[in-house]
Parts: sequence; C-alpha cells; structure tokens
Amino acid sequence: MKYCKLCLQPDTRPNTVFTNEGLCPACHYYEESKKIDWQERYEILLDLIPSISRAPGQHFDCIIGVSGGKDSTRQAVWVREKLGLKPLLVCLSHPPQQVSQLGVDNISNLINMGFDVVLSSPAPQTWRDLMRDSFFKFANWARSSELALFSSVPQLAIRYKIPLIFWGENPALQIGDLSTMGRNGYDGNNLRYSNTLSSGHAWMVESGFNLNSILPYIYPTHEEFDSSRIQIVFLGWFIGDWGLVNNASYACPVGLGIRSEGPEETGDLYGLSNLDEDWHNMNQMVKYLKFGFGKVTEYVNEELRSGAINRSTAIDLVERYDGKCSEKYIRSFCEFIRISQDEFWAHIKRFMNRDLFEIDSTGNIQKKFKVGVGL
Amino acid sequence: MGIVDYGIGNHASVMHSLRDIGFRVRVGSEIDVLNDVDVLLLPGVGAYPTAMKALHQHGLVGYLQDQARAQRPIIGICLGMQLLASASHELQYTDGLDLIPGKVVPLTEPKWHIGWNTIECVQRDSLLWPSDGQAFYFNHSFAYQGPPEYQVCVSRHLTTLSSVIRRGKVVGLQFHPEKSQAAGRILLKNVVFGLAHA
Amino acid sequence: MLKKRLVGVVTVKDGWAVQSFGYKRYLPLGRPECLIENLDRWGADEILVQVIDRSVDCQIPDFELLERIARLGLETPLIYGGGIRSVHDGVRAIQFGADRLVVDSIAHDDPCIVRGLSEQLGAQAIIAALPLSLHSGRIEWLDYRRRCATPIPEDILSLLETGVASETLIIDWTNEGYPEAFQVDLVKMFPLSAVPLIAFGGISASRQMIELLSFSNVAAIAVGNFLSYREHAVQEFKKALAGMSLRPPVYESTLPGLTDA
Amino acid sequence: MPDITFCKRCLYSSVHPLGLTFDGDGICSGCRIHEEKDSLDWSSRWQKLESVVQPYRNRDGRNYDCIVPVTGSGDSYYIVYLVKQRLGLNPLLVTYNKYFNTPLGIRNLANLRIRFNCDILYQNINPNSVKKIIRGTLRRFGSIYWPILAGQTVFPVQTAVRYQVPLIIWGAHQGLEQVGMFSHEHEVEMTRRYRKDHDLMGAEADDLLSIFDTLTEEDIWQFRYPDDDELKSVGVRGIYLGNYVRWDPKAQHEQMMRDYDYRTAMFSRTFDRYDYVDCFNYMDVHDLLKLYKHGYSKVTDHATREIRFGRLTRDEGLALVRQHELAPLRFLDQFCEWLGVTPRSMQFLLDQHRNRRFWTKTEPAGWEFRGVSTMQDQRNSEASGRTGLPDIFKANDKLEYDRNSDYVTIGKGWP
Repeated sequence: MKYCKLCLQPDTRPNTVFTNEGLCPACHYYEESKKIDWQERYEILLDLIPSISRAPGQHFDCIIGVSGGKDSTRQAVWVREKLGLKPLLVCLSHPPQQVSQLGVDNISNLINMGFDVVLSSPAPQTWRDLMRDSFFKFANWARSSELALFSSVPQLAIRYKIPLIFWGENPALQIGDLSTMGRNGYDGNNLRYSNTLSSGHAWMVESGFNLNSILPYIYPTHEEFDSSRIQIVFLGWFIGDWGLVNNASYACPVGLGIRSEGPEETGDLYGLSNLDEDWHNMNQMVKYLKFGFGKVTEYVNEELRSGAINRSTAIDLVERYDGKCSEKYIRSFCEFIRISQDEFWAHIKRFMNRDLFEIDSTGNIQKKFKVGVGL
Repeated sequence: MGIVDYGIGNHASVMHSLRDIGFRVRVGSEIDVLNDVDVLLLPGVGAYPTAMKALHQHGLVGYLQDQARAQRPIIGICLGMQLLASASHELQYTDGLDLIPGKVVPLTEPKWHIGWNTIECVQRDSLLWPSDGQAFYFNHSFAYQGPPEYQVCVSRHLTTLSSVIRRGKVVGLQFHPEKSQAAGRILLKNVVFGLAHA
Repeated sequence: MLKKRLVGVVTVKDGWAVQSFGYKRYLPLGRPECLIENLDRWGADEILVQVIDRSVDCQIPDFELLERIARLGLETPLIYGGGIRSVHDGVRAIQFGADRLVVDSIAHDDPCIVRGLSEQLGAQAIIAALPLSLHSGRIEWLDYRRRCATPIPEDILSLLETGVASETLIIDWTNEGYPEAFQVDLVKMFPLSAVPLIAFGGISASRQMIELLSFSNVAAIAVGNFLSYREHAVQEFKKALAGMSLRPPVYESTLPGLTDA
Repeated sequence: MPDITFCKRCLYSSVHPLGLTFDGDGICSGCRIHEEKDSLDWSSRWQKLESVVQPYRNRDGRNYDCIVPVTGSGDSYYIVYLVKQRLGLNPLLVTYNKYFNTPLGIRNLANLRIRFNCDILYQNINPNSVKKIIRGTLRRFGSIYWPILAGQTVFPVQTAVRYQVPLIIWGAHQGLEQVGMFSHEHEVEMTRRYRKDHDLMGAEADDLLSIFDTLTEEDIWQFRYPDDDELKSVGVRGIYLGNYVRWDPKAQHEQMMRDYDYRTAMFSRTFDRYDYVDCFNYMDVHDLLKLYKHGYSKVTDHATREIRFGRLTRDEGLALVRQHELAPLRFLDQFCEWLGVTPRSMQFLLDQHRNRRFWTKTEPAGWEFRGVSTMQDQRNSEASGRTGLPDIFKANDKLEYDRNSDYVTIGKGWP
C-alpha cells in the first residue's frame, strides 16, 4: 500500500495508476492544471454554445443532473446565469423512507430559485430489494441506486429531445477513474464505463427482477446516444476552482443547506457531502474498509494540494475521522433493507481488505496501516 | 397585404389566414391605405354588380387598373377573381376591372360548383406548381371563361373550369384558400411571397 | 375531381353545444366555439352549426354566435342553420362569416324567401334540411313546429327540383344520436334522385358511411354526437374511408417549417 | 338574464358552468346519467375494460403499460389500486407539482408510491412562470388554478408522447359525474377539446398571450398540448375508469383508508373530508372564487353527489350547503404572501369576479349573498337545524399533518 507523495491518497482505488514520481492521478491533474489557461477553456465553451440547437418547439438548451447538493446547485446557477442557457434540471430522488429532509429542502430551494425541474423517483420496494441485493453482492448498497442516478439524465435527455447534458467532474481526471476518458477532457460520452456503471443491470435480471420493473436502472445504449445525438460535457473541465469546499462556498450563499452532524458521526469533515440521504456515509465506511481511505481523506487531499493544511494535521484528521459512521445510520439502513446488524457486520467483514485491516480479540476492526506511511 | 374593402362581407377569415402565415394586413378602400402595402387582395364575398358599384364609388376601378399596369401584385379570390375579368353576366351584364381579358358566365351543367376539388396545373408556374393535385374549397355558380394563355390551373366537375388565372402579377383564384386549411395556407403563402419578390 | 365530404355538426340549444337524441333529449357538451375550433383543427370538410331553439320560438338567427365564430379565424367552410326567416337574415348570416346556409321550416312556410336567398347568394350557398322518418315503408316529413309527421309536401319537392338549393340535408330525426341507426331507405327511396344529399342522424360507423357514400347522389355525410367521444374522431373516420374519394385525414403539426412547401 | 331552472332531485341548477339540461319531469341530465350506476351491468363493463387495456400490455418488458396521473388526494389511490392490483398493469405515475402542497398531501403521495411500489415522475414548472400566469388568469378568469389544471391535464399526455406509452388511465370523467355530459356507455375518452372547453375555461396556453400582457412564450410553452401528429404517431389515448367501474368516491376513499392508509382531514367549507386534502387552496380561496363566480361552491357538488347516492336527502344536503358555503377562509394569508400580493389588494382582485347575479354591493363596504342555495326552497324546515345533520365522513388526520401550514414544494412524506 503506497501513499501519494503530495496527498494522502493510497494506491488502492480501482482503475487508477500513480505517476512514476509517486503522484496519484488527482495530484498529477492538480499539478498539470496549474498550467491550464482557464480563459482559453472558457472560450472553448463559449464557442460550443452557439452550436447548441434546440429541437423545434423545445425551449431548453441543456439538461443538468441534480441531487440538490453543492456540485449540482453550483452548476445549475453557473449554466443559467454565466452561460445564459436555459437548463432543465433532472433529479433522481431516493424513496421517501431514505431521502433526507435536507435533501428535499435543497431540491425545493432549486425550484424556488426559478429552475424547471423534473424529479423522478423509482418504485420504493424494488429500490429497497435492489439495494439489498447490491449490498450482499458488491458490499456496496449504492451500486443499483448509482445506476438509476446515472441513467436518469440521459434517459430524460433522449425523451425530452435535449441532446446536451452538463455533468460535474470528469472522474478520469479529478479522481483518477481513467476508464471514462473521452475524446478530450470534457467529453463525457464514455461515462458508461466508469466503475459505478460498468456492472450494468444484467445482475439485476439474473437475480430475478424482470426488465419492466427496473426501467429506471437501464443506462441508454450507444445507439440510443447516437440516434439522439446526446453529448455529455464535463463542466468540471472548464471550472478551475472546482472542488468540495469551493462548490459548497458557491452553493451555500444561494440557499444550499448542509449537514449539522460532525465528522465523528459522518466521516465527512465539514458535512458538505451526501446531503440528500444518510447511508452514503455508511458506504464511505465500507469503502474505507475495502481500500483504506474514506471521505475525510478526499477532503484533506484537496486541502493538501492547495496548501491549506500541512501533512501532519491532515494525517491526524484522517487517523481520527476517516471511515467513521454513526451507529444510528447503520441501524436505520439495516431496518430499511430488513437485516440484523450482526448480518451487516458479518457481511462487511467478509469484504474487508485483510491486508489493511484485522479483527482483534474483542471482534473490533483495527487498521494495520499507518496513514501516510502505509503497511 | 392590403385587403380591398368594397363594403360587403367580413374579411376575418382572409385576415386570419394571412396573419397566421406571417403577413401584416391592412383593410381599406382609401387609396392612401392601399398605396402603403406590397400586395393588393380582392376578397370573395357578395354579388358581382354590387361589388363593382362599390369599387366605382371609391374610385378604385381606375386605381386598380393603373396598379396592374405598374406591375403591382394583385390577387383576386372567388368573386375577387371574377372582378379581374372584362365583364360578368351575374344577375345583369356588368363590366369588370378588365385586368385579365375574359368573361364570367353562369355554370350550366351542373349549375354550381360546391365542395373540395383538386386543381391541375396546365401551365408551368412556380407559384402554383407545389399545389398541383391539392384539394381546395370551391363555392360558386359563375365561372371565368377566357383565352387559355391566362389559364394556369383547371378543375374538373363534369365540365372543366378555370381554378387559377394569371396575367403578369395579377392572379385570380376561383376557390377560397382561406377556407382550404393547410393546402390553402401553403398556396397563399407561395403566391403572395412569389408575387411580392418576383 | 370533386371530393365527397365529411361534415361535422355542432347542435346549439340555449347557447350551449349539446348532444341531441331523437330531437327530444339533450345532454350538455360545452361552448359551441370550442367544438367548432376543434373540428377546424381536425380537418372536417365543412362545419354545420345548427341552432335548434330558433325555429321553434321564431327568434332571429344567432348573429352573436356567428360573430364569435368569425373571430376564431376558421380555415374550414362554415354552414349555418337556425332561425333564417328572411332574405335579409340569410345575407346577414353570410356577412357574419357563414359560407352556406341551411333553411328548414322556411322552405315550407315561405318558399319564395328561399328563392330570394338563392338569387342573392347563389344556389350553391343554400341547403334545404328535411327531417324525415320511415312509417310502414313510406317516407314522412316532420313539421318541426307543429310536431307532426306527414308525407313530404309537394311544394317542397317542387322547390328542390328547381335547383334553388344546391343540396338537401336528409335528417333521420328519430334515430338521431343513436349508434348505427340511420335508415338507408331514406336515401334509396328519396323521390328526387338528381338532388345531391347530405345524410345525417344516427351515423356512427364507417360501415354505414361507406354504404351511403357509394350512392352517387350522396355528396356528404354529417356526424354530430359521434364526433364527441374520441380524440381525432374526424381523422379516424377518414382513415376508415380511405377508398371513398374524401380528402385524406390531417394531423396538425405546429412546428415551423413543416407546413410550408 | 334568463331565469334559473333547478333540478327537482339534486341541488344543481341551469347556471352550472359545465352546462345542464332538464327533461320533462324537471330532473337534470346529471341525475339521469347517475341512474345508470344502478342499471348498468358492471361486471360486463369490467370485462370491456379488460379488453380495452389488453393490447397495451407491454410484451417485451422494455416499457411501461400505461401512464397514470396522480396527486396526494383525489381518487389517486383507488385508480392505482384498480390499475395495479385489479388490472395487473405496470404504470408510470406522473404528477404536476401545484406548489400549494399540504404536508398531508405530500405524505399521502409518498405513502401511495410505497404501498403500490410505482415509479413516479414529478413535473416542477419554474415558479416565476407559474406566478406570472396566475396573476394573469386571476385577472382574466378569476382563477388561481389555471396552471394546475393545465399542468395536471397535459403533463400525462406529454409524458405519454415522450415515453411512447400510448395509454393514459384517468379516474372519473368530471362532465359525466357532475352534469351527465355523457352516458357511461358512450365510453368517452380524453380530448383536447374537453380540456380547453371545461378544465381551462376556454383558454389554452397560447390564448393567455396578449399584446397587452407581459406573459411570454417562455412562460407558457410547457402547458401546450402535444401536436396532433405527435399524438397520432404514438397512438396516445386517454380512458376513464368511471365508464367501466361504478364510481362512488366516498366508498372508494373509505376502502383506501382501510386497506392502504389513505389519510383525510377536516375542511371548514365542506362536510366532505376525503378529497382535496393535498391542497391549501382548493377548498379555500379557489372555492371562494367559485362561490363568487357561479353562486355556489364545492360543498354543493359534494351534497349533490351524496343526494344522488341516497346518503343525504335533498333538504339535508341543502342544510349542509348553507352551513358551510359562507365559512371564512383559513389560508388566504399564505397565498397572498406566496403570490406577493397584499391582503387588501387580493380582496380587490377577488371582488372583480363576484357575479352580480348572486352578489349585490351593500353600503358601506359589504356584499349580500343571493347565491343558488338562497333561491332553493326548503321543503321541510326541521332538517335545517344545525345539530341533526348527518356526519358521514371520517377525518383521521389534518392538512398540516406533522408540520405547520407552510406550502411544501418537495417533501419527504415519510414516516
């Protein structure tokens, strides 16, 4: 297990390759991005806009997938007020049992800011059963919901005849998921190959769900993309100050609400992420147990790159809070997918990375590595 | 577009049709109003003698004849088309505007032409060609007869009768394009644009 | 060549568009202008607006309604019927935007008015309405105001023979509004074979229309109630009448660039 | 003004905005058509419904079988129950966000989605356009509900075209149920004409545009009905369950309360506690406008319905109408604040639509109500006593549910 020279990113994330100077892809991108001429990129975007043709009778220029969180709120406002375009916002909403009050308030905030929003929400029981299957098959309950989230935007773009989709960050650049690299930095049409989507919906059919009950989870095919001339553009490529803290600092002044719990409960340093439901925090803990890094690592990595904090403070924060998840989220999750907490932990431990973690005599999980050093 | 108003019949349908297509429309019988438009239109409601009397009263007969000579586009619809001819036998013999030589005679067998009938272009005319074979709404019991050179389209109803006549920039339509739905809209647009930009 | 026609009928009573059943039972439908505008969009070949409470209590034609219709800027020929008592009434109705007129009780009460109208406006603008029924094999005419059925009066037949009216509207009034009820014998046994007919009353199925349109003297089919139950009712009928020389069905598209050639 | 004819059996009169006809015995078309509910063979009508929906069952599993418009109240539970449990269809639910949502309505819709396990699509038109439209339709038609009626009646049709799911399934046909506009056997279907004529008071989206107003195409385009050629290419068709099922809203709501935990609430302006619990304004300022314009309000519709079902006598119905129809509004302030209009200015705007036939100005600043109920004769007076009136509707919750009475734009709705 090796750490990035500049930040605290371990080399355990799938589809990522460190540079030979020992920099993780995100740091490499950050170093490279210092040389980017953002004005030139902005002009590329301005040149792109006139080519946007509205289908006859259609008055939207583009579609933006939103959860009501910091990234989407920032994007929506920037596209409307900076680029002068008229976006249709699309929100794939968790079922009533899972969506948080903060989440629905943030979507309401977007609507009351004058955006047109289509909110789609899949059948709650099917959603829960898929979550359960996803949890037991991938130890990641969100594999099915992520598929619905990623599919909802192109599905609606095709049905509403709005070919231009704005997406947030390019996973290939910002977080090192190289499989989604398109023709250039902002082409997002290979998003279908990102690791969250790569498993597709075949496993759902195999575990007994017939097609017409999982329609929201089916990502449109290449042919459907091409016949509707769909083009996904990563806005992250054009916005130089894109980041966790920055996006929140743009979104909060226009009404975004953030979490009030501290990192010891959420494993989220400032409570800026996963605003629309609680169980992603628990998922971060599972990710931590698989790969040895969680949400706090992501925060400190950003701040290490921008020099906002030094390495020792960062290591201390990661040591103290990374992978933390309050027991109340685990209880509510287990209640929702109807399993006992023992079953939960038994399953998690099966997916735990034995090289990085071990179970001590009292049954608790201890990490075997030292943050910033490795094993 | 200027609709020549000879005081009888309402022009709502023609006006709506023209405005739907995108033209600006003025209605009037005063020369200064009619001078201010690109294309003049003679609407199609009422009896021949009363219409000619009204045109005379407003001093429009001479005016229209001058405009025709000056290659001003003029379109006549149904009765308006018949007014373009030299004379008509409707009710009593009446002299027309004589912009297109020929006369208007009562239909005999059958005595009227009512309903949707197709038009066949007998001359290559770019304004009318796109409407060849389309159906339009006819509602008349008198018809134009004149030299074949002015006959652009005909329609068959036991006999053959002139559905479109043209001489220079003066065009006569025996049917009602403003009552012929999409086909009428298309033809009216082609004819007006064609005349105004020719 | 001349097309046969499908005429949409809007029956108006006390200012309301209504469904009418056998000239005596009515159900409310809505605003006459809304039904008329809808038939225009659907591409009916003609729209017949019949105002039925005028003839009974001798009021004048509903010029106010005609004016409201004119403001819609219709692209479909409009036929008006109801309350035409004089040549002046008829001419005014045309000036208010009607293309043709239906005369009903006046044809019997005062035929010379019908002749006057025909001279003023041309026979093509005049349609004579005959509410008929079959009694033991004989055709009877309904005197609407005195509510009794008698053989068709000779004066009406002779009036029609002179070609004063371009077409005759045969109304099977007892079957009006009832499905597949129109009695074809009213057309087969109609005394004047040369007079073009419009069949109306109880025509709900394309099978009936095909049979009726195959008669050379049937120029048009008129439908009222049965256009109010489905979207695109006119187009659906026209689709089923593909071979019968009617104008093809039209489905409006408001997108720019599609309508002009 | 021609004088008003009153139905001998129910409380409707010839001023009903949907139109009403009377037969020789003075019985209205609504009551006559209502008689079909006890004369038709409903089992064979159900088989007819089965045959109508059969060709729309999606075979390759690639799409939904039908589109079902829903809200947090109305007959949504019973409609989805029939579509999913009894017909076994796989529906896509669609709903237009009216923004005047009560927490109880949010809860009911969330509970509906969970209980029946359906995918759903919410349309949220940007509130700036919605408010601009309401300011215009309030001025022109005395209606604050135009965009909601327009959205609820067009979003399902637009979705049918976009998702290429041709069949839309509605509950009962309002024209048939209230004024007997059609017989059940006419099996009337959804038409653009009925929507414009009755739901939208004769004005479609484009009719709102005028050279004297500031509304733009950008504000109204989302309320336009799909073009005829789009409807034809997909084969869109809207059917009404009320033509095939004996429609009895009160009984249906009670079944849904029992089996699927549909929640209901009290109103001041009507005795019915089952319908319109999802909106702060339908039974409030919207209902007051109805009273101003037509001289009667929703409580008369409810009374007429219950009289026809035989659960109320005509006199009991009339007494209930008189007890409720002048009840004060509870939520006008929220609406004023939401629309950005001062209460005094709002009253001025509302007063423009008082129909002088039913309202006379009294000095110094009052109005005398001489609406339809005041013209009805009370046959026997003892039924009009306030106490003895039947209380046949049960409320098991309140509009505010678990919060205060602020509008909810998008809500959680659970637990």
